[in-house]
Amino acid sequence: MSGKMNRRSFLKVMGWSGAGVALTGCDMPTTVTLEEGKEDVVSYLMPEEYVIPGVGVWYASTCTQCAAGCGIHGRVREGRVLKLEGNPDAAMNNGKLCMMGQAGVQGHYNPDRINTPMMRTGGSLTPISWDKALGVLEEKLGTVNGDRFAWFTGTISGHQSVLLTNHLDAMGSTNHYAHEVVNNAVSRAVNQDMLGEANPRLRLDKAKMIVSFGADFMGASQSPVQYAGQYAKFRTNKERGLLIQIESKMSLTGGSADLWLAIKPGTEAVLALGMANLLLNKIKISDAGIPADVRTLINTYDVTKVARVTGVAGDRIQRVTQLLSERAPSLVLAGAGVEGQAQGYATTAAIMMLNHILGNVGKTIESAGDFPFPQLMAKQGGTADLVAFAKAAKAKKLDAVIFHGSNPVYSAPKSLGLTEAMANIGFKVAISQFPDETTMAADLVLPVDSYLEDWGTQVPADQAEANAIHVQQPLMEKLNAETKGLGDILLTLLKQRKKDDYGQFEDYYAYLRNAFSAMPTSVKNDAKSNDEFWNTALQTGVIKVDAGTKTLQSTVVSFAAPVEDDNAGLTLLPSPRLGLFDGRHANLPWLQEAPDQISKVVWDSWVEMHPDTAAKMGIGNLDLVEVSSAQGSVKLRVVLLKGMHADAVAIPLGQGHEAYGRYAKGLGVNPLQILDATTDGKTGELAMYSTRVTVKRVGPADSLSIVRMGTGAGDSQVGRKLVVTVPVEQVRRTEGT
Amino acid sequence: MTMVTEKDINEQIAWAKINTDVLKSMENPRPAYWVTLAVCIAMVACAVLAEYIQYTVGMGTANLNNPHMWDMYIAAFVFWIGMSHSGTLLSAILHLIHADWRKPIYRFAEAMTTFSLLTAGIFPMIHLGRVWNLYWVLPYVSDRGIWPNFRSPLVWDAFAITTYLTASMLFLFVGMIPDLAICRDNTTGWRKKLYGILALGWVGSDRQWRHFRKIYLLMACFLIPLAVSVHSIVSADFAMSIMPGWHITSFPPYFVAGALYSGCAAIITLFILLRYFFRFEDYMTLPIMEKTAKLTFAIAMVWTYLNLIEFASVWYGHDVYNKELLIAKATGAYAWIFWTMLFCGSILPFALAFRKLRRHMPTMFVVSLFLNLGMFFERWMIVAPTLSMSQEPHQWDIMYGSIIEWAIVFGSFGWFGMLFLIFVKVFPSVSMYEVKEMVFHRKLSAGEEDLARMTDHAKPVTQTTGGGGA
Amino acid sequence: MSLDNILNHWSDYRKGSEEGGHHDYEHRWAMAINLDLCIGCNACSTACYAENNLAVVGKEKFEKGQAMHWMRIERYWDQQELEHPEQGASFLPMMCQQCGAATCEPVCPVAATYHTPDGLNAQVYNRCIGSRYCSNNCPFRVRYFNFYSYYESSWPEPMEQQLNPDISVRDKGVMEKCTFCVQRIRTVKDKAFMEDRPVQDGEVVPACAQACPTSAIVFGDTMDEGSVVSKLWKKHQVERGVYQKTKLAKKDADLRGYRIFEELNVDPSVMYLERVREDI
Amino acid sequence: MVVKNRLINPGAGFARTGLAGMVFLVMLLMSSMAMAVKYDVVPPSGTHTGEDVPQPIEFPHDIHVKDNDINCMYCHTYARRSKVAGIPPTSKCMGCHKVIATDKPRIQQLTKYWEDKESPPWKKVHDVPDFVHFTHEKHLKTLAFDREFPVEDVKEICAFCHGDVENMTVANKVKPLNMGFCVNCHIANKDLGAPGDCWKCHK
Repeated sequence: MSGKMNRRSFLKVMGWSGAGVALTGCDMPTTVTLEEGKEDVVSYLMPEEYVIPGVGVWYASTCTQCAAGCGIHGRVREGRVLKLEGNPDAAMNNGKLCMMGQAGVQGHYNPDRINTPMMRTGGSLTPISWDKALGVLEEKLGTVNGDRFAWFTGTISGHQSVLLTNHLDAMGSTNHYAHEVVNNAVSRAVNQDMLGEANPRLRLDKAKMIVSFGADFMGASQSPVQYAGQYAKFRTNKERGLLIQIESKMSLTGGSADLWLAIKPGTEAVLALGMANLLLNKIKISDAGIPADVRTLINTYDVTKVARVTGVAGDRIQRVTQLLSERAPSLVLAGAGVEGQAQGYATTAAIMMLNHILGNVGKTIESAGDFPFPQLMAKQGGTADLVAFAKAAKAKKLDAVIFHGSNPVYSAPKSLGLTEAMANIGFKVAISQFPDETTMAADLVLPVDSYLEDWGTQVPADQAEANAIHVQQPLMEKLNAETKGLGDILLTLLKQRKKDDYGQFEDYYAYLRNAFSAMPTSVKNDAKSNDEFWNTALQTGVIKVDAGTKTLQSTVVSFAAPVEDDNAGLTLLPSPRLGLFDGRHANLPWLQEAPDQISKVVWDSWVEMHPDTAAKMGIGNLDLVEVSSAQGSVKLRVVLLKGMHADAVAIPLGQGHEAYGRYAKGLGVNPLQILDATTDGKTGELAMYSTRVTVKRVGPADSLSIVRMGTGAGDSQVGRKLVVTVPVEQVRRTEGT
Repeated sequence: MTMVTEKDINEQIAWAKINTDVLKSMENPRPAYWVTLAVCIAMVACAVLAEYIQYTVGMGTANLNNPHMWDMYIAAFVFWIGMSHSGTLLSAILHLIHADWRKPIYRFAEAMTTFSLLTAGIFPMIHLGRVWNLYWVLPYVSDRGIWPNFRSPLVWDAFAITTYLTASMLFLFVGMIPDLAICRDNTTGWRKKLYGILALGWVGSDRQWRHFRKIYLLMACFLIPLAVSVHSIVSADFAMSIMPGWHITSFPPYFVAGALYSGCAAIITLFILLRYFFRFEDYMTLPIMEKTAKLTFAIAMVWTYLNLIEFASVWYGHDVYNKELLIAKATGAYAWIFWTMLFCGSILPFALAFRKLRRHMPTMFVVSLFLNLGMFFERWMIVAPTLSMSQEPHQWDIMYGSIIEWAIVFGSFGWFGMLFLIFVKVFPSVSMYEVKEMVFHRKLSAGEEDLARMTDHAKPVTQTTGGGGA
Repeated sequence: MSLDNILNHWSDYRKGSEEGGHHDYEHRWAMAINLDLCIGCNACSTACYAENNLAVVGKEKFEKGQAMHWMRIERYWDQQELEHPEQGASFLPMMCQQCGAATCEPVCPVAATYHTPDGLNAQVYNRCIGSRYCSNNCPFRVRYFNFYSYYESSWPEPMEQQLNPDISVRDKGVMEKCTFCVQRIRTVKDKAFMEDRPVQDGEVVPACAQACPTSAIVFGDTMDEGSVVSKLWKKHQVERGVYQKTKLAKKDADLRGYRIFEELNVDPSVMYLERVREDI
Repeated sequence: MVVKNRLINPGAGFARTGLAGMVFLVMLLMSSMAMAVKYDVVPPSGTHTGEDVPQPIEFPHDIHVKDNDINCMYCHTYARRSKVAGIPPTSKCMGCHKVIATDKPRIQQLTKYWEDKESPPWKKVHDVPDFVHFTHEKHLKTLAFDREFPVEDVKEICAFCHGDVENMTVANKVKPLNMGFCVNCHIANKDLGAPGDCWKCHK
């Protein structure tokens, strides 16, 4: 184990504080005068050869800021991780990293991290020792009945997921609730039914045209960096790709569209059927593989009707459909706004059917192959599990629950009654880094390492062409000795149940070493020894895995006809944003200070409306309004944006925290709270985009109350040549096609 | 137009009375003086508090921000520099062209020059991010071998202002020497000592007078180009940039005209105040006021003309940003300031064209205040709107100062007032020897050559108190 | 900027000013930003915060316009007459353009900002006295002033451990701006110096270019003819130097490369490529 | 022609002061010629009286350098590879002192630190403000390696800024290490490529 000693010994020292940043650069004259002997220099005990004070060393690891699981490189100097970058060896993000990934260091160094185990005594959480915490855990979990025990997590994959499953087995339970607010659960269900694979590989880079029904693939999506990279290729292909975005609220991706079409929320299925109608009946594409009932349904949607229902002009529909038929291969995508409808499954199926008709399956939608380690694959979250969990808790079916990596108390709509139902759970454990809402409601809080301090593996659900297991390694010594890694906690829990099986592993590191050694030689490539394989895996951060090739077979499933809904109310779109995401990053100041990409608001919540809609209601820009649904209301400021359908209002997710540290607490509102508890009949997912709301003006505009970047000139270039837009024909002429 | 020529001063006034009156002013002014002084000191106290907050917390407390890196501090700086020009105008320019009506009022105008420069000089410090390094703008020999950037107009400013301040202080002092000797001769105790030192042994011998005249004339000649250059250099702070609304060729004359204008307006204000405080009705007479007002009116018209030139050259020029800014100034968020400035600067001075109004002190007082308000707005309109609407529209913004900024700018008026009021109390604010000279010359030209009576001041005035019932 | 220096090199200065600079350059670092690929996602901006010790100012100070984002993404709505912005938003990453004939340089009273032999617009924090004239004279308005001391508020313990030791933390009263990640340039140059070789193209990657998910930002040395950035500039017929009639008249006016505010003659080092849209 | 160091006046260097007087000039020429054999570097000038800095272990530089002739870079091994010279890792000390002089109290002190897996809290002696980014490796390369200066004499180069450490026990700051000290040396050694660009050191 000498390798381990050495590997860790460099982390033991905090390094060369003299070269650190203690003083500010420029300051009052007094601090510039230096005195000898006032600063400490801490020498290394026994450094690795590559550790040189004053020189940064890059280590590979894996990002866990969202479920995408991009590979990262962390720059470490004097024992501190300073900067994260994408890992060029990770094919999915190809050396790039999004803003959330960049801000990972702020989660790690966050001043609001929980640094000690806590237990609820007399109504409040009080610090206790780890020994005591683990004792309580063993005692409580020892008495709980297996089927009344549950894990509640976000998306989880890799060896932690294996340990978690094993723990559930050991407890005799099957209750693993995986919850993600930003998810593609409905699409996964549709893909499973239509293609036989929940996560087929999307190839935006191979498409000549993309029609996206509200799919914010470069924004808050399943793998934003991967798709942004593909988008770059899509745009720079010999024939520049054409992006058409059809949605009710302009997303980050919509901002880059060649044509952005506003659609009445909830009518995307009608448009998809209308386009199918045009493709089959006018352009005469073969209708092979389409069930008869769907074919009949399609025939009822002619352009005039579709245009009336959706609010998208008929000629636009015809033109877009025409282009789709001309530019093969294309790609049609469905996003959260589509999936989150009351008829989410049917709508998504109708849209994905277009890929079938256009023959995109196998060209721009490929099989991801068979991942050889199914036990490591991601257990992807959705909102169905949240609904199920709330139901179980209400029915008092749960006695002990361990929470990790998800914040259901914050993200469950009030209508689910989860906050009250939490009281029915006798013993709630939160394995948590921050004092978020769920953690504050727990009975036992176990402080967990940040992902920059912890070991682990991640298997991204949306894999790039080369499948890989991403390895996560500590980039520095723990900031606080009192935190433990998730794997270590899981292992301890397992040891409590199955001492015989897991007693051999001193810690999670040992477990991982063992698991890596046990991997088949096929993934070890040319590694001569297990140590070499391990070292290579740590150095590159990825273990390439051959998943083989498979051909996708596309079948169109029958789906329900869209409900004709003439309700003229406003639909609330709780839109996630790249940055705060579903609210988990609200405690990272860089992301709070980074303006929303479209509205440019910082540090706040706001409601987006189309100016025409607002004008009808006598609402002006930045007025204070009350947005009410059947479930409650929130008060916030209006930002008028033309990138909205007139029948939609959007409140971005992420704010409205009642806990979660100094940067998140008390800012803005949480739109999730006022959502209806409607679910999609087929998948059970929450229909998050189907809540009807009313908007009432309650106060005048006040410039101080909402902060936006650079709106002085009314978002106009005022005749300057700042961003110049040129038609694609001109570029074809000068730069070739 | 036929008009009865009114005398600038009663030439029958006795030399001895001149001494008595002026020396009396240094003893017991009206209570209004003390009230004004107290108000001024209070304003300074507020400003000091505000500056303390700004210094410890940071420049951000003045609501300065990315587009508006400069705001009212620089406007006030330009304003006070401008104010300083009138003293030079009255004492040096009018001296050279032998306009002897200047004689009773040039002393306080010169004092105004010095103190407004002292006020102006504070602003670069107040507005500097790291004021403790201010001396870096001066070229001094250092181990580090680094020098200021001689291409920067701010460095020119540093040179110009320090030179002008030194020169105008010297001019003020030199011009006061004969009067200081009178003070020395008529006071006792520590004041006698003070004046004695300052009078530099003046006894009024021929030789002394001869040298005095020469040096005074030379300094006047030296000061005039200096004054013109100072404000031209201040205008270079703006004109040397490439910002719309700043990069304007006509800025130097425009600034100089504006400077003389605001200076004259301020002279009217202080004229009226001193006349009231010190009961100087015999010296600061209505005809002199009229002449000052006429001068002010003329300069106002020059300023108006230069304004029009600027507008026209922008309007017919090729700089789209400049033109856009001009339109925005007239119609945008700052329109009310723009039009107030034009009203105060160009329309209101027509009040000075009426004899009746010129002779009505309360009216003149109010008008002069508004003229100065207009000139302050003018400076602000030069500084801020350009920054609000420069080339880059993303950073456009509207600027209104913070309470800290306001307190400091108001405080600068208090600071100036305080220094000025203390000066006029401690030193003779009317030049005794020049007034005597004026009376003598007037008489001479009137043909009354009763020199014997004129020079009858054998008995020095030892008793400087009493009189006036105060 | 010593007096002797000025006297000895006066003719160089004069001649140099006409050419937009006064140096015999070792490098001329430059960027090319493809606006067609910029999706406005803020990755570059956040990477800049992480790399350059930028202070987080908080809501109130952001509202006052005192934010410190060296790299900001400007978002414009063109087509304002339409009911919906049918061609999406116009994103513009804006940072210091490292002008060859920078207007900020001549106005600094203490020469805290000057041109380096790398073709960069240096800002020497410890020389800066905070007159803020440079920012006033910057047409791009990309200079940010430390209106407050952010050390305590922006990096509460243990966040200060994240600070990059290669670059000074600025205290109140000092101007700062994008440096093209000079610490990275220096590290690479030092490495090349230690290995007795020239700097290779692609070795220096500023944080923003590194992070950009769509690789919209290309960075390199325009004096290195073989560099990607040189080739891009050449391809789009954007030339160094200030306005001259022949330069403004590109051979092919339809080429996408342009520099912002070219008419101001400041010779920016950032070339943008126009955004492309297909009319449907 | 590449003119480096534009910002620093090339004429204000060490050599020009020699013009002050013939005698001085001759002396200077002689001394610089004497140096030219070995150096062709103009060492920086200036002195400073440093405070005594008490260290956790009173490390005797003199014994190591003078008596045992150990090269500076043997212990301060990072100097040629990094911007900081570095305090030697404790393992390096122990490499010798596991066997050498183990009976001395200072060594026993050191051994205790080593056994406790702690590093001695050394105090920094030669410090520059944090906005100054000094680089050891480049100075060593230029002043020593590139000129094929005998590595065994490298302490003479180190002495430019660190003084006569050879004769000190605990190191003392004997050079001012202020900007003038740096700048004047850079001016004097312009021909060696000493840069005059502010951004080399301040950023």
